[in-house]
Amino acid sequence: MSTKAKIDVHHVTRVEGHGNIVVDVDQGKINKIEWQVPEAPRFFEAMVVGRPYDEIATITSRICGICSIGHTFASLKATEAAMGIEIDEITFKLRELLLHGETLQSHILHVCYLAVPDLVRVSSVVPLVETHRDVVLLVTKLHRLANELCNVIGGRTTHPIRARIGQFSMYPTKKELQELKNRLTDSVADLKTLAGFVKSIAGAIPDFTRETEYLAMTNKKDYAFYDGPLTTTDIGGKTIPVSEYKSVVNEFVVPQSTAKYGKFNRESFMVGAIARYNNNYKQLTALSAEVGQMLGLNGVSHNPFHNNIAQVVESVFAVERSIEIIDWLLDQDLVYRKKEIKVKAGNGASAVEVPRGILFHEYTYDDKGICQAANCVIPTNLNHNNIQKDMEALVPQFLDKGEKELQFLLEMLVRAYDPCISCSTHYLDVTFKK
Amino acid sequence: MEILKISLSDFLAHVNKKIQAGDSKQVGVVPKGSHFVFGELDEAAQLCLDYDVTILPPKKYFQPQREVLVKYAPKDASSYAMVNDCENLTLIGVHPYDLVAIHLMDRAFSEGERDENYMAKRDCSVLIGLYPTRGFEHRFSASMIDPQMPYKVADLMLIKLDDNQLALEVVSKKGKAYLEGAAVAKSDLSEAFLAQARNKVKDSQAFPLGPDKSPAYFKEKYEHPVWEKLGEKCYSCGSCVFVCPTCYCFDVRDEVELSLASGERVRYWDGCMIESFAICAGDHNFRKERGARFRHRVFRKTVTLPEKYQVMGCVGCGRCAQACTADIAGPMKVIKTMKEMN
Amino acid sequence: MGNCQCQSNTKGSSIYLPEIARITRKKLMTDVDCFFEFEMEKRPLGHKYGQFVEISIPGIGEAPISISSAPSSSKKFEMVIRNVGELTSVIHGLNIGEAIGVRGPYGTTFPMDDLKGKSLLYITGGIGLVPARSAILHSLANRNDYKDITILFGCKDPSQRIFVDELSEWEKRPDVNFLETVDTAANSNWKGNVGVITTLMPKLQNVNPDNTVAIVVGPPIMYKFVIMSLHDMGFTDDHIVVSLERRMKCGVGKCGHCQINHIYVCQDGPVFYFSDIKDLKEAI
Amino acid sequence: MSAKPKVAFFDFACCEGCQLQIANLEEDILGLLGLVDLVEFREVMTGTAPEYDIAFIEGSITRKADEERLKDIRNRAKILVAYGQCAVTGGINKLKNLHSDMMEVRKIVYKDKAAMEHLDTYPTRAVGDVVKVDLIIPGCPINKDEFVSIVKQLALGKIPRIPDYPVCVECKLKENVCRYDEGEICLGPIARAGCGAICPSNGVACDACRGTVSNPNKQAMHEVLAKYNLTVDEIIGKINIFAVDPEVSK
Ligand SMILES: Cc1cc2nc3c(=O)[nH]c(=O)nc-3n(C[C@H](O)[C@H](O)[C@H](O)COP(=O)(O)OP(=O)(O)OC[C@H]3O[C@@H](n4cnc5c(N)ncnc54)[C@H](O)[C@@H]3O)c2cc1C
Ligand code: SF4
Ligand code: SF4
Ligand code: SF4
Repeated sequence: MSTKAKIDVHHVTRVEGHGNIVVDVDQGKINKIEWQVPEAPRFFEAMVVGRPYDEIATITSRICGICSIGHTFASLKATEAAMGIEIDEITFKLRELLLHGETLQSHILHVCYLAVPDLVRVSSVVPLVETHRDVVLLVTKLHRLANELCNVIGGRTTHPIRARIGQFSMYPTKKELQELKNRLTDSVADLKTLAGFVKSIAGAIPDFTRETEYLAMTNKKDYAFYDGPLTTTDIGGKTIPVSEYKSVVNEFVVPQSTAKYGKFNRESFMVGAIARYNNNYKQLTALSAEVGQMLGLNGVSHNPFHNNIAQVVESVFAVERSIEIIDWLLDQDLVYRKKEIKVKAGNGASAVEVPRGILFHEYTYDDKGICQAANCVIPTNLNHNNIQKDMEALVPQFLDKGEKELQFLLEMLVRAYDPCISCSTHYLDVTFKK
Repeated sequence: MEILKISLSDFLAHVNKKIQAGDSKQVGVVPKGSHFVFGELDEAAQLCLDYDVTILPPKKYFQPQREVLVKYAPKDASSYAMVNDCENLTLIGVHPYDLVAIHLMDRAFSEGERDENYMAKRDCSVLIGLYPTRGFEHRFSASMIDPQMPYKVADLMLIKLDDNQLALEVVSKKGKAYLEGAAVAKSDLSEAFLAQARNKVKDSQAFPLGPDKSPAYFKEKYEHPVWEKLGEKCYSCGSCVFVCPTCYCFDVRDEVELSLASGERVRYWDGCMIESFAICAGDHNFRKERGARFRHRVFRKTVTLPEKYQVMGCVGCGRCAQACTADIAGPMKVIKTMKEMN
Repeated sequence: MGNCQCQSNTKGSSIYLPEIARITRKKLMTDVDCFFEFEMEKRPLGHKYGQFVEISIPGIGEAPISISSAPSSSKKFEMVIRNVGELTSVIHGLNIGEAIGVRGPYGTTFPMDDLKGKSLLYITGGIGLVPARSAILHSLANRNDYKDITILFGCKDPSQRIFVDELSEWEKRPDVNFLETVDTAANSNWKGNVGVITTLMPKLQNVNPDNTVAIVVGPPIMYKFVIMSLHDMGFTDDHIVVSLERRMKCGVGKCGHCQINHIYVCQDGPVFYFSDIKDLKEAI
Repeated sequence: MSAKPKVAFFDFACCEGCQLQIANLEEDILGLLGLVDLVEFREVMTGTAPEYDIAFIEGSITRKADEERLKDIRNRAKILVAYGQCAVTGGINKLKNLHSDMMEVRKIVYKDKAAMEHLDTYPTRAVGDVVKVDLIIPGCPINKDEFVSIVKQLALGKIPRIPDYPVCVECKLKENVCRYDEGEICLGPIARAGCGAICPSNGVACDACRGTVSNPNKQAMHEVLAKYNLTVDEIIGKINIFAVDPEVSK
């Protein structure tokens, strides 16, 4: 039995942004287990101070390219909350639709390009082009569809153009929507094939559980992504308004680490697909729930590696909901009229569920609409504490597998969280201990 | 020339028949936001016969923005093969100034070395003209075009009589053929009545010089400070040349497929207002100054083309004046500024 | 687009379709200039002195290049290509037997027929010698058609000299007055003249400007100074012939790139009597 | 370049939206993999290489340690391409530099913890401010078609050129209604094209996310913006979201 492990993974691969893993176990004694984030901080909250309200979303969208749609909506919603701006139903539905596009795009990318190679035990998606060409082509087809959804609704796949304060700058045509709907409808079969493929390799998912608190948005109508108050698996169906987000996320700095951590009712919590699933799985559509069951998800799961499975489930959900929304939009009069925005002083906070979990923006404006203060809380940040705690639980449990396997499992764990470390508004730097 | 009448609804019904027949693409004026463009019609109801001006002129159908001239296998010169894509096309609602511009383009592309890529597209087009029913603040075409010249290229001319009635001038055989099966009736309208109907809208401004006087007048102004004065404000953004119905300069670029197995030599729109347009080897730019480029463009309209074709190179559509964000491009603005400076 | 019953009767042809020529000889003349002999695949090129062709490589692009050989009925023709960019660098890398595309010949010619009985003064700078050579070779081959022949050639430094064998041949010929200079001769064993090309002009004796025509070809900056000197020597503008260079995309008077006022260099030029273009501010 | 060029991707401070554009090429990635030999790309693969024919750099430089890493990449790369506006001009990250004092910036985000040593940051620098750059691909994010076209040209041995004319060119080709006609202020007349005028084509004014053309008519732009009653500060603010030529913002 192995009692020794010295792991130092400098810049974990196949994650967005930079993260390091340091483990030092000697004679079965754990000297150090550390998840570090050396990403360069970018100081977005400082960048937006002093800038006019209509530039803020353009800037904060650049916090993260992968979640740029979610950041844009969080930003627009916070500004709208600060100025008391209401959006109409078409805008609401278009935003939901666009967010589903991002969820699908990001989940497909993450599950297939970044996580599946772990389950197949290869270094990247590139060798899969040879060995699993059909699957790769299927994945690129789904990914392309998701991107085209974002393109048709948002005007661009990344950093959406049409999403503006209080409105969209342009509507899709009904022809485009119809075309999109047809392709989404066709893609359901592809998603099923993909789920079948994931099932065939799901045996490689590590058997590891650690109970923790799961934080997500929720609402009565739907499996929540765009709107709703907060809830967690520890507060028994109660909800907390978004305006009180600070009392939930409780960002704090810990001496042994570098990123701001979050905790609520326990020493850590988790956000993301599995957190949404654990809180809201009863609201899934029939097909997405069925895919979950097929892949071994039956209600609350405490296995962080199941996050990838929840992503597959949410991909199916995103497609089904998108079709419904498009049906609704096709019945509307989609003639575009520009709306005037009335600038007001105020403070507003917002939340949106982005692929990696719940995201918060908060701004304060003066009466000219100049931003006075900003706060952005990024889901990957919220998860760091939980990654650390998972690692602390995982290392002793799998130590006997040997250093190499342990390192592989730890990297795989990080990737299962789909951390988007470039969303680095709040990262502290690491001093490398070696 | 045969003159017919048709009700607007019968005309649209006829266009619908053409759309359904599918043997010729039906293109007409359609709204785009607060403006208008030429676009393919899915149904005749989209057609707008009451517009001020389109953002781009109809030249985009005969000299497309991107047009493949030659295809090949990269680096294998024996693989060169010509490409000449054209399709049957009907353009509905072309104003007289745009027809004159097409006439000018026809001459430029057919005289000297005949450009079949352009001419084939023209040969398979049917042009249905339309006398304007709406004024446009920047238009001054009445002073720029000979009223007979549109008939050199039009196949049919539409005159809107009222909200429901159109008069139809049958100019060519192609025009006659287009009307086959349409619910037309012989016209009982007097020429005086028609003349009035044709000229319902008047321009609010007039260019003072015709093709006979303009070249000499402007050549004398070659050194005039107006070029530098207006040029100073120019962004070199090329909007004025791209929207101009008589600008046809182009660039040619080689493009290859991602596999590098096949490629195309492609013609793109280009324009003399763009800074790099006259750059030569050694990075020598023969029209480096904004003012020089500005003058070159105006001279093309007022000197070069009139000398070559005895037709003004500007048809007075006013598009450039509208497109120019610096508010300098319109030929009327040049004349006015020159006068103010004297 | 299969449904076009286009009326166009000449649709089967295209002025943009290149013909094929193959490299039959190739020799590097300087670090950037390479001499090429090409052979047309199907027909003689049939060019005249001073004309150019659009040469091309599929996937890279097209560029106008002067024909350097004298007119002939053979399928062969010569060029010198300077490696300045995309196309020219790729052509430099081609081997004997490889093919390029050719369109042309295009453009106006040196008026060698009209100049019969006159004296000729060639003033050439750098690869300006290349197009001028087609006329020089013609006038030397038909030496009796012309009176005095003077050739001036200047380039940046001795390493930039092209057609060196021919230069020394001309130098030796008793019936040709050949003068040569380099702008700078540092780090070389150059024994000849040093200075820009206009420094050669005062050395010309017995040039009768009334019966001599100057043929001037060189880089853009050369023209201004050479023409000033020619004026000083008493040349009138209708006794000066120049060849201009512009960016060209089509070579057939459509694309607009080479246009100077009403003149298209590709069709109205590249060869002009200076009297025809002296009022065009952007010409020189 | 006869054999397949060895290509690597690196990122510094950025949102990684540009490399996402590469992921978004979908099937075309397979085509690109036929043209080049991908040897290093941390986000998609495990693996490194000692040297590269082409190194694509995304993101801007904000710390000494990153500067060293970049210099090391430069030493090992034949051609270094700065892609994405963060790399080309510093992009959005340069907004930070508008604050005169970096400690100020740190305080806004980290409050009382701002002085902690590992929060060190220096004014954002573009890749070209630190090492020699052979080619830029501007844009926030990059235009993936332009990216593919540039890789193709490099593979063919061509010298890729990016457009040096204003966005209005492409905007007119798209036949858009000009934002000025809608009473909005658009930076299209000085912004560098290559995006296909994507913002005006979606009903939004251009923010000059690809920087400006090399010879923008600043004076004319200022006159036009002043006509819209913008103060000099507002004009500067408007023009420099994406860290364009600071001269233009004067
Ligand atoms: C009538 C005529 C005769 C000629 N005869 C000869 C001859 O005999 N021999 C000869 O060697 N050359 C000759 N030339 C010149 C030759 O055509 C040019 O050098 C041609 O540009 C070479 O093409 P290329 O693709 O290699 O260069 P390119 O890649 O086109 O580059 C050429 C130059 O243009 C610049 N450039 C290109 N595109 C742009 C752009 N978009 N923006 C800014 N700058 C740009 C480059 O920096 C470079 O300086 C002649 C030209 C003419 C008009
Ligand atoms: S539209 Fe106006 S600013 Fe643009 S190039 Fe023409 S004259 Fe210059
Ligand atoms: S110059 Fe202006 S007004 Fe004249 S035809 Fe061209 S775009 Fe129309
Ligand atoms: S919208 Fe902007 S980019 Fe387009 S033409 Fe107008 S100013 Fe230029």
